[in-house]
Amino acid sequence: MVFSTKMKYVLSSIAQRIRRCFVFTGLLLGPLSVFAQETGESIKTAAVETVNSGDTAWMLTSSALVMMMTLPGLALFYGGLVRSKNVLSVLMQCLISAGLIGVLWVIVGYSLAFGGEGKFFGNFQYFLLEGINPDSVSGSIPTYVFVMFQGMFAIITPALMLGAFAERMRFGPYMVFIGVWLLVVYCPLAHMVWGGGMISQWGAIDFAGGLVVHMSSGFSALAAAYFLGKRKGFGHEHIMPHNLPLTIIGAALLWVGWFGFNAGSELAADGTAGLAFLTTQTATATAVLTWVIIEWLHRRKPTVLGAATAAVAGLVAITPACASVGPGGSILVGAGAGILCYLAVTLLKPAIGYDDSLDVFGVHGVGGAWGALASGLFIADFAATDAGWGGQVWIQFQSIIFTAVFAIVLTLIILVVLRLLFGDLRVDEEGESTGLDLTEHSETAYSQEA
Amino acid sequence: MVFSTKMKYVLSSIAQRIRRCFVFTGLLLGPLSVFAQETGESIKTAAVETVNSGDTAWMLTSSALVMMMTLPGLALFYGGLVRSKNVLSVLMQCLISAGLIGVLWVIVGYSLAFGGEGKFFGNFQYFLLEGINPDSVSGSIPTYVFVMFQGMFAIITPALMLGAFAERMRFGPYMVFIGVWLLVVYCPLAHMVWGGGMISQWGAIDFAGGLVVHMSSGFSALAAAYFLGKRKGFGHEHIMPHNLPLTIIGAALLWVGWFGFNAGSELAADGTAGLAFLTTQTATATAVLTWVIIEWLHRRKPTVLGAATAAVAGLVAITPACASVGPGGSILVGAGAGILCYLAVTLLKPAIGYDDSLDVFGVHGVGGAWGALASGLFIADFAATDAGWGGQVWIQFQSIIFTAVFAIVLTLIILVVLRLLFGDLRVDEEGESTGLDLTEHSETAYSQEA
Amino acid sequence: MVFSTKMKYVLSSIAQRIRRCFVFTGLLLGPLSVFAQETGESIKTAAVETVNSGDTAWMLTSSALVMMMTLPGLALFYGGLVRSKNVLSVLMQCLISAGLIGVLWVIVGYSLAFGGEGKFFGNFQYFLLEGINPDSVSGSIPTYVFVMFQGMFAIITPALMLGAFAERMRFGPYMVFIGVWLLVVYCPLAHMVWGGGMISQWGAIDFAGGLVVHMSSGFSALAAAYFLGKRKGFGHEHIMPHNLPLTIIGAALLWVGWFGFNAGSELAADGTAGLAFLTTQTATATAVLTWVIIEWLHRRKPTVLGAATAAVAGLVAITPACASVGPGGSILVGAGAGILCYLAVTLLKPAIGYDDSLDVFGVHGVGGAWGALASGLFIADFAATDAGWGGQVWIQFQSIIFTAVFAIVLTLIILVVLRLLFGDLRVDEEGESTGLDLTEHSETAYSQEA
Amino acid sequence: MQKIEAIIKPFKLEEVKQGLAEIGSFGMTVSEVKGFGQQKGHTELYRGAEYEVDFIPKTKIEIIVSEEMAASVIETIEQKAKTGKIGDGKIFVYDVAQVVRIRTGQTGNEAL
Amino acid sequence: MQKIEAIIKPFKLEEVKQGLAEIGSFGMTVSEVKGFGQQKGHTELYRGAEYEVDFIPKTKIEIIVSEEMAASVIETIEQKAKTGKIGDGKIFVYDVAQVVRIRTGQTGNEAL
Amino acid sequence: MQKIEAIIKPFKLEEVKQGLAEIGSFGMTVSEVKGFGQQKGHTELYRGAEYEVDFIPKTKIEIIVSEEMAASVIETIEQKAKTGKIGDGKIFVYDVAQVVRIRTGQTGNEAL
Ligand SMILES: Nc1ncnc2c1ncn2[C@@H]1O[C@H](COP(=O)(O)OP(=O)(O)O)[C@@H](O)[C@H]1O
Ligand SMILES: Nc1ncnc2c1ncn2[C@@H]1O[C@H](COP(=O)(O)OP(=O)(O)O)[C@@H](O)[C@H]1O
Ligand SMILES: Nc1ncnc2c1ncn2[C@@H]1O[C@H](COP(=O)(O)OP(=O)(O)O)[C@@H](O)[C@H]1O
Repeated sequence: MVFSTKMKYVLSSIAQRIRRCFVFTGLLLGPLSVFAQETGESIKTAAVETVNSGDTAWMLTSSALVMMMTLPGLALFYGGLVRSKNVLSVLMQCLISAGLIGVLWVIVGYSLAFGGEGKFFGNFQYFLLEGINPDSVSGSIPTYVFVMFQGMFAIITPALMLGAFAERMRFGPYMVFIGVWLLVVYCPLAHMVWGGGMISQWGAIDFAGGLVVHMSSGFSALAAAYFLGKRKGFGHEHIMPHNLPLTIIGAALLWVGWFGFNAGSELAADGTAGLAFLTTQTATATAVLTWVIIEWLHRRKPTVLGAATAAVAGLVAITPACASVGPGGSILVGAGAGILCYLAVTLLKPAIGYDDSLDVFGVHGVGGAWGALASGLFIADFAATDAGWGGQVWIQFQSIIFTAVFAIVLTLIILVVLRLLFGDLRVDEEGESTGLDLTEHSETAYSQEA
Repeated sequence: MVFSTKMKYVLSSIAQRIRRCFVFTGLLLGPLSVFAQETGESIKTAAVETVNSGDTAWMLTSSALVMMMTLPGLALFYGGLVRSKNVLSVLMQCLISAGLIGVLWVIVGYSLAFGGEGKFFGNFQYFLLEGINPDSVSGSIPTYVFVMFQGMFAIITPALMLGAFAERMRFGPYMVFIGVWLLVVYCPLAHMVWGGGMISQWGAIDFAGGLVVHMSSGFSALAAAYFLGKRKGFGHEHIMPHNLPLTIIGAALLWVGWFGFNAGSELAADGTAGLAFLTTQTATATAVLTWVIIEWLHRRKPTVLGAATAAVAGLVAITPACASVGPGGSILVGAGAGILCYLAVTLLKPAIGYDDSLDVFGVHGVGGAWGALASGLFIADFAATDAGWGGQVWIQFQSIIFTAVFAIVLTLIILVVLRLLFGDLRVDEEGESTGLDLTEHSETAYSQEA
Repeated sequence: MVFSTKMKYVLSSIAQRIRRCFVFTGLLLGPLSVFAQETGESIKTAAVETVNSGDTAWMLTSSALVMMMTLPGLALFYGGLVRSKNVLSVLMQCLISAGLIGVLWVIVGYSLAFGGEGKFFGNFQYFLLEGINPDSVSGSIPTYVFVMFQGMFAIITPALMLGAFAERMRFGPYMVFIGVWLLVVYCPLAHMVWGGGMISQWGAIDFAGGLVVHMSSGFSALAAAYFLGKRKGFGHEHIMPHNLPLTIIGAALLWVGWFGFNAGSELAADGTAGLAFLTTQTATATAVLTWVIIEWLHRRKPTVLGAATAAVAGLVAITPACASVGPGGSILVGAGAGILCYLAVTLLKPAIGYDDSLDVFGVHGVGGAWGALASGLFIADFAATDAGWGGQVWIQFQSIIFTAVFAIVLTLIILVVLRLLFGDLRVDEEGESTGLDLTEHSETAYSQEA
Repeated sequence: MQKIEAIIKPFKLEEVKQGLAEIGSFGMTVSEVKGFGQQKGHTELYRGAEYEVDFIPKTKIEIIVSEEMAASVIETIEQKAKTGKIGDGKIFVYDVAQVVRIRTGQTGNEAL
Repeated sequence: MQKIEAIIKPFKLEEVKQGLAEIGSFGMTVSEVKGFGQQKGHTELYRGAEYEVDFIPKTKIEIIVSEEMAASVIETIEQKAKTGKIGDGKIFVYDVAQVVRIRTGQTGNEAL
Repeated sequence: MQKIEAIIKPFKLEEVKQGLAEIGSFGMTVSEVKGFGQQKGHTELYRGAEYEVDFIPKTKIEIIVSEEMAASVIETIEQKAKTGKIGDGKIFVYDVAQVVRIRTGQTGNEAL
C-alpha cells in the first residue's frame, strides 16, 4: 500500500474529529445559519468540463501574480512605511500570513468558502481537498488551479489588515488573530459573495473582491486600530516612513500583481479578462493623476507617497468594478478613489483621531466601499443586470452595509476573546520603543559591519 | 437609462470639442501630413477573427511584464543611480508617467497611433476607445488586450528619457513635457512603424521597438540633456550612484519584463515568440559578457554597474531584431551592443561633454540604432524579406536616420515652447543642491527614527 | 547571400573544431561513457507534433519566472545576507552567471544535456542550436521555448553555489569555475535525469530538479566551502547580514518564480501543472510554519530570516516531488524540510565547523535530498509507478547517493585544477577585509552624497 | 565658553530640544553614536546562531555655550533626558578655546 | 596642539579639503551630523500630514594641528566654507593634551 | 578626568573593546567617521569614469576616564589597534571639565 494512502487514513480520521468539533461550533453559531453538514459528496464540477490550456495558463500566471502582491508587494509597501526598528516585524507578519493561511486554506479554508450550499458559509466536504485530484475541473481550468488562485486571495486579505496595528502588536496574538479571522470573517464572506451564498443571491457585483477582500480587511482594520490603541508618541512625535523607495517598489509590485487579481478573476483568458485588465490600468492611472493634482493644490507639493497611495486606492476601487464598467467608467472610478481616499487619509483620520498606522481603512475600507458602489453606479451597457441601474445600485449599497457591519462586529468579538486568552495584545512600552524587530524577533534589519 | 450611457454622451461631446481642437492643431502641422479626419468608422478588426485563449493568456502576461519594466524596473534602475536626495524625484517621474500616459493613452494616444490610414499619424476614431468592446478582436486576441499591451509601451518610452535630465528638471514641466512628447513624437512614430504609416510602408523591420521606443527616447534624451544643461558640479564633483543594489534590482526586473516586451510583440504564443524570447536572452547574456571583458581589459576591473548597463544595452539592441535574427545572429547583436554602448558611455560622452546623467543616449539611442541596423544586417534565412539583404539594410538605415532627426527636432521644438510657457525648466541652484526630493516633493527618501 | 548564412558557415567550422576537441576530451573521460559522436542528425521532435498556444503561453511565462529567480531573486536573497562591503560582488556573481551561462547554454550546454542517447551525457548535435528553428516543436511547445526554459535552470544552478564561498572568492576564478562546472557537472546530470540518461532509466522521480538542481549545487557547494576555507573572522567575529529586507525581497521573488520552476516543469498548462503549483505552495507554507514554531520553542523567538530560509527550504524540497505527492503529502514534505534544514543549519554546521557562508548545503543539499527521497516516500496513488512503493523509494535513494558523490568528486577535481591554473582562488587578506566590492570591482554599494 | 556633550537615549532628543528652547535659544549639533556601558545589550539571532550585541544606539548632542549658561543647560538636559533607568547617559563638559561663526567671522560668545 | 572642529555645509567639504591641501598637508576626520540653529528647517509631507523638520544635514570636520598652524587652518576653513548665507556653520577650537600615532607610538606634534 | 579619543581601523574595534575589558570596566561611545591622512584612498569606477576617493572609513572611540587610568587606557588602545600599517590611526587626549551621570545626577569620577 502506497504510503500516502495510510497517511490519508490517519488524516481523515483527524478530519472526522475536526469536523465534529466544527459542527459543534456550528451549533453555537446556529442562529447565523443552518450549518451545512453534508460531507463527502462528490465535487461539484461536472465530468463533461474540459481544461482549456490557455485559460489555465493565464490562471497559473494570475495565481503567481497574486502571490507576488503579498510577497514581496505588500510586505515592502508596508515595510517601507514603518520605522526601521519595525520593518522586519512587518515583513514577518506578511510571511507568516503566507505560511499559516497557506496551510489552513487547503485544510479547511477552501472548503469553508466554496463547499456546500450554505447561506452564510460553506462546509467541510473539501477538508484537505478531499475528492479533488489533478483531473478535477472547475469551469475551464483544473480545480487545483482554482483552489490556488483563491488561496492567494485568502493569504493577502488578512495581511492587508496589519497596517492598521503595525509597530505595536505582539507576533503570537497576531498569528492567532489572522488564522481565526480567516475562518470567521473571510471564508464566510467569500462564501456569501462568490461561493453561492447570500450576497451572491442578492445579485451583488463583486468581480474581484471589493467586498470580500478590501472592505472586509479595511473595516476590520479600523476596528483593530481602535481596539489596540495608538502607538506611543502618535500625534506628537514625528513618526516617519523609514524607506520610501521600498514602499514604492511595493506599490509597483502590487500594481503589477493586481492584473492577476482582477483580470484573473474572470478565470479565463478572454475579452472580459481584457476589459478587467484595461479598466484596472485606467482607473489606477486616473487615481494617481487625481491625487497628485489635489495634493498639489492642497499642499503645494505633490508627493511620491501620495502617488503610490493613490495607485493602491485606484486598484482597490476598481477591483469589484473591473468587469462591469467600461474605459470611461473606469476613469470615474479612479478619480473618485483619488478624491475619497485622499479625504479619508488627510482629513477624516486626523478629525476622528484613530491611529490606523498605514491607512488601511482610508485606502481599503473607503476605496473598497466606493468601488463596490461604483460597480453599480457606472455599470456599462454590456454588463447590464436584470436589477436595472437603480436596483443594482441599491443591491450594492446593501452589500456594502452588510459587509462593513459584519467585518467590524466579528473582528471586535475575535479581539475581545484574544485579549481574554493572551492578555495584552500589544508589546510593552519598553518593547515598543526598542522596536518590534528586536523585541519580537531578536533581529535588526540593517547592520553596519566592522 | 444606465449611468454610463449618460456619461458617454457627456464624454463624447467633450470628445467632439477635443477633436476639433486637434484638427486645428493638425492644420498647423499640415506640412507633415494630410490629417486623417475620418472618425467614427467601425473598428478595423474583422468579425470573423476569434480569440485564442493561449495567445490571450500570453499577451495579458506580457502586458503585465511590460508594466513591471517601468514600475518598479526602470524606476529602480534610475533611482539607484542618482544621489539619495533625488531618488524620490526619479521614482515620482516614473509613477506619473504611468498615471498621466495611462490616462492619455486610452483617451487619444491609442487612436493617434493605431487609428486610420495616415502616413504620419493616426486619427481620433478610437477616442476614449469608442467602438471597442469586450468582444472586439485584433488578430487572435481581444482588442482591449492589444490596447493595453501597446499602452504599456507608451508608458515606458517617455519615462526612459528622464535619465537624461535627472536631478535637475522641475516636476511640473516634466509632466507636461512627457504628455506632449507622447502625442507629438511617440504616437506618430508608433503609427509610422506599427500602425501602417510611412516607415512600415518602406518595409522596415522593428519587431518590438528599436525605432519607436529606444531610438525615439534615446535621441530625444540627448536633445533634452543639451537643452537643460549640465548638473551643478558635473565634471568636477563626485556625483555617484547612491544605491547600486537598487539599480541592479531594476536592471534585473527590466530583463525579466523585457521577455514580455519582445516575445509579446509577436502578439501570440507561438514559435516566433519562442525565437524572440531566445534571442532576447542570448543577446543580453552576450552583451553582459562582452562589456565585462572589455571593462576588465580597459580598466582592470569589471564593474557590476557595467554589467547591468550592458544587460540593458543588449536588451535594447535585440528589441527590433529579436524575430529576424537566429541564435547566432543574436550573439552578434549582443556583442555589438556591448562594444558600441561601452564606447558611447565611456569615450563619446566625455569627449563631447554633454551631461546625459544616466546615459539614456549611450544605451537607448546608440543601442537602439545598432539594433535597428542589425535587424537587417544579421537577418536569418527564415526571416528573409523581399528587399533582399542589401535592400533591407538600406531600409533600416533610412529608418534610423529619419527617426533620429524626427525625435531630436520635435523634442527641441517642444522644449523651446515649454520654456516660453514655464520659464526655466530646471529647479533653481538652491533647490538643486538641496535635492529634488525636498524641493519638489517635500519628502525624504530615507529617515532615521528617534 | 544573406549575412547570417555566411556567419553560419564560419560558426559551423568553429563548431567542427570544438567538437573535435570535445571528442578528444571525451576520450579522456572515456571510462565514464561511450561518448555519443553522431552529430548533425535531425532533431528528435517528430513532425506531427503541433504547438499548443496555451501550453506555450505558460512555458514562456515560466521561463521568465525562472529567470526572475536568479535575477533579482537569488541575487537579493544572497546579497542581503553578506556584509555591505561584499553585496555587489554577490550581485555580480549572479549577473555573470546569466551572462556566461546564458551564452554557453545555446552554444553547447543544451546539446550536452539534451542531445543524443548517451548514458552519462549528451552530444554536440545541437551545437549553437543547429537544426532547430522557429517551427521546431518539442511536445506541445516550440523547441526554442523548451531550450530557454531549460536554459534558465542552467543559469540559476551554478549561481546557487556562490553562497557557500561568498565574501572571499576571486571573480575571475569564479567565472571559470561556474562555466566548467556547468559542462562537467550540470549538463551530465541533466542528461542523466531528464535527457534520457542513466538515472532516468533507473526510473527516478525528479520532476523539477531536486537532484539536478538542488542536490548538485548543494553538495558541490559543500565541497567548495571546504576547499576554499573559512572567512577571516568566521567563528569569533560577528558576521551579520547587512540588509535583511533585501533578503526577504529575494526570498519572496524566489517563491513567486518557483511556481514557474515547478509547475512549468510539466511543460504544459494542465491538471498536473495545477497540482505542482498547489503542492509547491502548500509545502512552502508548511515549511515556514514549521520552522517558525521550532525556532520559537528552541530559541524563544521566531526570526524573519528563519522564516525566509524555511520558505526556500520548502521550495527546494517540494521541487522533485511536486507532481508525485498530493496536498497531504506536500504538507509532510514541507514539514520535513522545515525540521531537517533547521537542524542542518543550526546544529550540523556548527558541529562540523565548515563555513558554508549562506547555508547552501543546509538548504539546497539537505532539502534537495529530502525532497528526492520524499518524492517516493509520499507518492500519491495517482502517481504510482511500476516499481511499487518500496522499489521507488530505493530508486530515489540510489539516485541521491549517486548525485551527492558525483557532485562532490567532480567539484573537487575542478577546484584542484583551477588552483593549479590560477593560484589562490581567494582574494588576499587585505582584500577580504576591505571587501570584495572595492577589491574586485572598484565599486561601493551605497554612497552618501555631499 | 564651554562645550556640553550629552549622550542620551535617542527618543529623548525631541524633549531635550524643547526643554532647551524654553530656557533660551541654543544652536546644537547632533549625531548618532553607539554606546557601551552598564546597560546591557541584546541577543540577536541569525539562522540559529546567537550573537551578543553590546553596543546600543545613542544620540550625542553637542552644545557650545557661554560659561554663564552652562549650568542651566546641563540641568535642563539632566531633567529632560532622565528616565531613571540604566543607560540614560552622561553629560561631559569641556573648555572651548575659541569659537568662530563662519558666515560673519564673529568670534567668542558673539559667534554662538 | 589644538583641535579645530568645524561644522559646515556638506557640499563645501571638497573645497575646504582642497583649501587645506594648499597650505599644508593635514590629516582630518570627518563625520555626518545634523545641525540645529538659526537656519530654519523644512516641511515634510507624509500622506497629507505636515511635519516641521528642524535638523539640517551638516558635516563635521575635526583637525588636530600644532599651535602654530591653528590660525591659518581656521582662516582657510572660514574662507572656503563661507557662502554668506545663514547656516554656514561654526568653528570651535579646543586644547589637546596629548596626541599619539598608533602605528609608531610617536606623540605630540610628531604624531600629526 | 580626561577624554581619550581614538580613530582606529573599524575591524579593530572588537579587539580594543576586549583589551579594555581586561584592564577594567569602561564605558565608551563609538561612531563611524571618515578619515583623511597619509593612507591613500582608492579608485572607484562608475560607467567607465574613474573617481579618486580619499576618505577612508574609520571608527572613532571616545572614552572618558579618570586621570589615573588614562595612561593604561591609552596604552591598551595603542597595542590592540596597531597593525603596523599606515592608517592605524591616532589617539587624542583632552581635559574634561565636568562629568554628570544623567540617571543619578552623580558628577566627577563617580559618574564614570
Ligand atoms: N566612560 C565613558 N566614556 C564615554 N562614554 C561613556 C562612558 N560611560 C558611559 N558612556 C556612554 O553613556 C551611555 C550610558 O552609559 P551606561 O553605563 O550604560 O548607563 P548610565 O548612563 O545609566 O550609567 C553609554 O552607552 C555610553 O555611550
Ligand atoms: N551653540 C552651538 N553648539 C553647537 N553647534 C552649533 C551651535 N550653534 C550652531 N551650531 C551648528 O552650526 C550650524 C549652523 O548654525 P546656524 O545658527 O544655523 O547658522 P550660522 O552658522 O550661519 O550662524 C548648526 O546647524 C549647528 O550644527
Ligand atoms: N591631524 C589630524 N586630525 C584629525 N584626524 C586625523 C589627523 N591625522 C590623521 N587623522 C585620522 O587618523 C587616520 C589615520 O591617519 P593616517 O595619516 O592615514 O595614518 P597613520 O595613523 O598611520 O599616521 C586618518 O584617516 C584620520 O581619520
